[in-house]
Amino acid sequence: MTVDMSAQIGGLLLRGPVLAASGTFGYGTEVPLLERRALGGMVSKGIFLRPREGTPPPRIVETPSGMLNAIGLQGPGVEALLREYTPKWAEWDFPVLVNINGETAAEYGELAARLDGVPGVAGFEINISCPNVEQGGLYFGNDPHAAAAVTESVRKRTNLPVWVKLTPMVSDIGVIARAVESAGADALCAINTFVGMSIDLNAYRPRLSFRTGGLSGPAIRPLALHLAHQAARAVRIPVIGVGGITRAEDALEFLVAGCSAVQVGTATFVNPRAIAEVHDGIAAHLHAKGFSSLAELPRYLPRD
Amino acid sequence: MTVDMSAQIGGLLLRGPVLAASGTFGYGTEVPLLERRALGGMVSKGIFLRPREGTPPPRIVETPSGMLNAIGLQGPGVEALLREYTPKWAEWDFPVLVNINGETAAEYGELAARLDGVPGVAGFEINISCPNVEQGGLYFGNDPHAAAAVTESVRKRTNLPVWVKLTPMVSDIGVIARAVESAGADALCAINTFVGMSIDLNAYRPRLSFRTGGLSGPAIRPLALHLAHQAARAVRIPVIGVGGITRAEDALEFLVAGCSAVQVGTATFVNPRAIAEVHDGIAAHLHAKGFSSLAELPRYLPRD
Amino acid sequence: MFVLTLRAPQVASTVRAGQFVNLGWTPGPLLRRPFSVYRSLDEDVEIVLKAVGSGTAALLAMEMGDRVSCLGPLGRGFDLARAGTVVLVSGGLGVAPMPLAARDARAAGLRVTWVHGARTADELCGEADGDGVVWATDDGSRGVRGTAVAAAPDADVVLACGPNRMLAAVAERWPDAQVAVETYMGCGTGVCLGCAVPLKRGGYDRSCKEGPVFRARDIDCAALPSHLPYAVTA
Amino acid sequence: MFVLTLRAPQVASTVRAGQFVNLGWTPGPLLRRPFSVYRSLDEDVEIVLKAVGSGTAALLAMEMGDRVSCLGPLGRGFDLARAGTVVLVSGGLGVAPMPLAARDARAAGLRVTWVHGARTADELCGEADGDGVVWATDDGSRGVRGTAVAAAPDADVVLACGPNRMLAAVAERWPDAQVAVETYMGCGTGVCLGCAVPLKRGGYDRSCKEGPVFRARDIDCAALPSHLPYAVTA
Ligand SMILES: Cc1cc2nc3c(=O)[nH]c(=O)nc-3n(C[C@H](O)[C@H](O)[C@H](O)COP(=O)(O)OP(=O)(O)OC[C@H]3O[C@@H](n4cnc5c(N)ncnc54)[C@H](O)[C@@H]3O)c2cc1C
Ligand SMILES: Cc1cc2nc3c(=O)[nH]c(=O)nc-3n(C[C@H](O)[C@H](O)[C@H](O)COP(=O)(O)OP(=O)(O)OC[C@H]3O[C@@H](n4cnc5c(N)ncnc54)[C@H](O)[C@@H]3O)c2cc1C
Ligand SMILES: Cc1cc2nc3c(=O)[nH]c(=O)nc-3n(C[C@H](O)[C@H](O)[C@H](O)COP(=O)(O)O)c2cc1C
Ligand SMILES: Cc1cc2nc3c(=O)[nH]c(=O)nc-3n(C[C@H](O)[C@H](O)[C@H](O)COP(=O)(O)O)c2cc1C
Ligand code: FES
Ligand code: FES
Repeated sequence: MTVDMSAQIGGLLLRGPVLAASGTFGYGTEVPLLERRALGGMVSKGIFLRPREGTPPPRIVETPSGMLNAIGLQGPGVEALLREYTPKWAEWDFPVLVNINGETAAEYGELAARLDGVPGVAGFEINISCPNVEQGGLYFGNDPHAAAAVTESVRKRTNLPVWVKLTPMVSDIGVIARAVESAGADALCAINTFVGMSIDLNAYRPRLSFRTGGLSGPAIRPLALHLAHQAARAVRIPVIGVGGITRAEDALEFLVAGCSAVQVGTATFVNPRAIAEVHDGIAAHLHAKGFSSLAELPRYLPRD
Repeated sequence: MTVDMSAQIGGLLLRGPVLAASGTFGYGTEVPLLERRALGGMVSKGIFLRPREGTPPPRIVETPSGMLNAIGLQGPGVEALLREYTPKWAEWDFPVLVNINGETAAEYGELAARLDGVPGVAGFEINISCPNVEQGGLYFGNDPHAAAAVTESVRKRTNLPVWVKLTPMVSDIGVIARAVESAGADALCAINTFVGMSIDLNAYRPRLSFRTGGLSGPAIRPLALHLAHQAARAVRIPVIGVGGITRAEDALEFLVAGCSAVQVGTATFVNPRAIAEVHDGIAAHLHAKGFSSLAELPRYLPRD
Repeated sequence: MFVLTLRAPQVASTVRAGQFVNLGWTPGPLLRRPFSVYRSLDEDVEIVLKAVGSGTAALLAMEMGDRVSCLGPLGRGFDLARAGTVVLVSGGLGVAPMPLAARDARAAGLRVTWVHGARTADELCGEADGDGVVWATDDGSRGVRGTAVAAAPDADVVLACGPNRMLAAVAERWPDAQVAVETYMGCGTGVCLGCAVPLKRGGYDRSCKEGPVFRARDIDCAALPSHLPYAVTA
Repeated sequence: MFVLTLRAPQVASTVRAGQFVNLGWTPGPLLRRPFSVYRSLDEDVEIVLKAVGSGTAALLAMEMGDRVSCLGPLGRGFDLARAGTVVLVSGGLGVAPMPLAARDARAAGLRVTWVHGARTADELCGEADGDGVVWATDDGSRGVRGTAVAAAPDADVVLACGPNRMLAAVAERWPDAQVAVETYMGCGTGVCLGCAVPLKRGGYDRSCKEGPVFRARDIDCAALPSHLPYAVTA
């Protein structure tokens, strides 16, 4: 069974349309990589210029078909990233994008400049949407001007592919999508986690020390699918779908809805083979339907 | 075990804090009312001035821990409501609020005027947030001015309690909450369904004929809880929490998060006794913790 | 096609042909799953099903003694207040409501003829305790080659259940026929309006309340969702 | 306190004391549940658990032959590269990692003393295959009245597992003790950073990677979530 699974996305040619989502795959070095043939690419854990401690525990709570997380973008900072991880990435046979974060538009730009041209860094995913950081995160993602400003400041400092990861917490995702597209984004990722809460009935306070957390997992899939579809309808650049993808059928829904690739996150916590199963299941579906390439999959993308 | 479960909400004294959510309890006449003692009140299916056909099937899809619905506010219109249902409501021992809808602010007002003073109508829940109607719905709920305009036009035409049901599809629910509070709302309901989608991989098109639907059920609970909490922090009027409540513990999370009452929707589809179980479970928790009334339950409501 | 037996005395004693039960269990899917009552024997009711998705797969994986919550009997069944002859036309799983229909019809003094249709012989249901039985298969592997509708005799009362295309053919030939329709259901009790059945005169009825049995001529078969698993696999 | 046996040859043959397995099953909760390996016997590993919530309740409801997905062995176990004496101090469920610790300690030539602590006698674990055993209960219903820590003798190596308050007491008396810590876990494999253990020197380590075994003096017991079910019920 030979189906062409390659996907051309925002300046990168991926061998497959299934990537590992930021923050759910660490730096790719924590777990022995099973079946990497199925891994189209990986987005590293969100990083800032400087090291960040992250939030106190508890950092996660389970919810129906989902989980809340408030990690607070814990990370070693860019210098440690360059020391410890990028040299390893340079030897891998799939692209690694760095999920970059900042508290000002300029900081995003600096971070991109510092990483630009470094072997092992294949591109950037701008996180304007992490709901766990009081400054930055939410703010950039909700305001088209702020979102565009961040995108420009990164665009100016690198020729590598620039993907922008959108937040779902907006009333019209199309507005933000168009704003970052015209600011020079090569692709969009939709979406990041939804802000949620859970209350401890013993302590009568939030379970998460940060009070709120980002909801991920199958629970959000129908919402993520809608937002990815809306984003895809709003722009001409490729959209990478992310949110609750667990099985190949889930990924296929995003692809049919107009996405060019997908990311798998929370599902990998439960099933270390999730990415391979999703990849192989997509290929099997295409084959069963008589398509010889991913590109032939029918898309439902009314532009009205 | 005698715990005072009564709740004073936006001009109504409820014998208990658990209400039936709009659209999930019909007009209260479809099902024989088991254990009505536990029913604090009921909100009727959303109604317009004129009859509405609703959307073609399929209207519902199941999702992980949730369901999408696109009913399209099918309803007989206000005249049929007055003929067939309000006379029955007048004989019941719990308040019935009418969930009112319109395509212009004026229409909402007219509808309220037509129902004002009618025996059996205890108050209004303004639906500015139903995601299934192309005009109206979403638009009002996303814009503080539009939301306030609708609230005013209803407020002007009735002295009955006016509750406003908020949409989750906004970037800052506090802004809308404050806008409708100052426009004269007696209470807020948070929240209505989230817009979602599901794709049929045989037809390569959305499963719902309306394309998108509103997500309800346990999947959205952490999101609804956060939004209800944000709304409660933003206003002084009571907030009624709704979204994914299935068990007493779920309802207690909303109450602790600052809500004065809750509504149960989708859960009643699965478990006809859901409302009674939630009511009794809340009473049992209060009793176990040594509280003699709902009012004594500790609230977590930082105003910063 | 498998038969599942549920111990449900109240349902068994009150159910009428064409009515359904709504089944839920934990851990299981969020929503209940409706099933026509296939047979009822004093304390028990039977349903017949095929694995088409998550719910039916889980039900078929259950073991003797497992518990499911069973709401019912729900919906409006067949109207058999007529004298003379009745023909029961079913396609595949559409046979589900027919054994009860045969029972009630005989009780009402009607002469019963079964017409079983399916794609192939092995998809045919064995039920045959009537005054006459007709078999029809698309491939002719048993009985008449062709559709159940084509193979069926005329009668005073026609009851039908099966895929949408079959219901359309029934409406064509017998506008007065009573057809049992399947839809997705949210509540099964009339409150959610999720089970809309499109009507010829415009608007919708609720499959769980006004239905699941309708007059063939009243419903707009063309507008019935074609991709419901039951409609497809039946 | 119940013991569950899993047929898991690879884990059984490689697991070291203090390591854990991460269990998942369907239908079940979204996230896996981590459990210390209690014992390992050629092909099998055992875990010990109590029903505190959805996951443990489901595990205890399982029947012989049911399948669960078992990831492991995970985490860094106890360091037993020392000669002399070892004391195993456990509170309630905290006994979980100790049988393997006793095994490995004896293999390393250490003299093993058990110190079992619990609220009452019936919450005590029976394990006693050591060179010495001490019992301690809060109510004095068995052995010494008081905490396991107070009842324990000194030793060259101290291993401890139990509620947060006990870990604090351990750190107080034996800064060099090795303590096994529980947290909520997302992945169990080091990628999600959900299992943060607060450190005295500031910042966090991962319970699933650098842990679950830490030097008592390194972790900030006061900042450990106090309301984790395991910490409370242990
Ligand atoms: C009144 C009535 C009586 C019935 N009687 C019987 C009976 O006697 N025997 C019987 O076997 N069945 C019967 N059904 C159908 C039954 O209730 C189940 O719906 C059916 O068996 C499928 O359930 P499932 O959970 O196995 O599949 P599901 O998991 O619910 O879905 C099956 C497939 O359909 C897809 N799907 C789900 N929702 C949609 C949608 N909105 N649009 C498109 N695709 C969708 C799913 O993804 C899946 O691929 C009856 C239905 C009704 C309404
Ligand atoms: C390394 C390690 C080893 C372990 N070894 C054992 C062992 O040997 N034996 C054993 O029994 N357990 C062990 N545990 C704990 C075990 O993994 C389970 O977490 C515990 O048993 C509870 O799981 P549950 O699904 O039953 O409860 P859950 O349903 O997960 O929750 C239990 C209670 O905690 C509440 N809760 C959930 N999340 C939070 C939160 N973030 N904040 C506050 N409250 C919350 C829930 O609402 C519920 O009331 C270990 C944990 C770790 C990390
Ligand atoms: C524990 C955890 C950590 C995450 N960290 C990041 C991050 O650092 N940057 C980012 O852009 N998204 C982050 N995300 C969001 C995921 O990349 C993804 O967008 C989201 O989880 C939805 O996908 P899923 O449902 O498949 O997990 C994180 C998610 C989880 C669960
Ligand atoms: C089938 C269905 C119909 C609904 N109809 C309405 C409606 O007419 N008006 C309204 O304001 N909300 C409507 N809702 C939203 C519910 O009232 C409630 O806000 C939402 O379902 C979340 O609560 P739940 O998760 O408990 O169901 C409907 C929900 C469902 C599932
Ligand atoms: S299924 Fe809810 S009204 Fe019919
Ligand atoms: S549980 Fe994910 S890093 Fe430890």
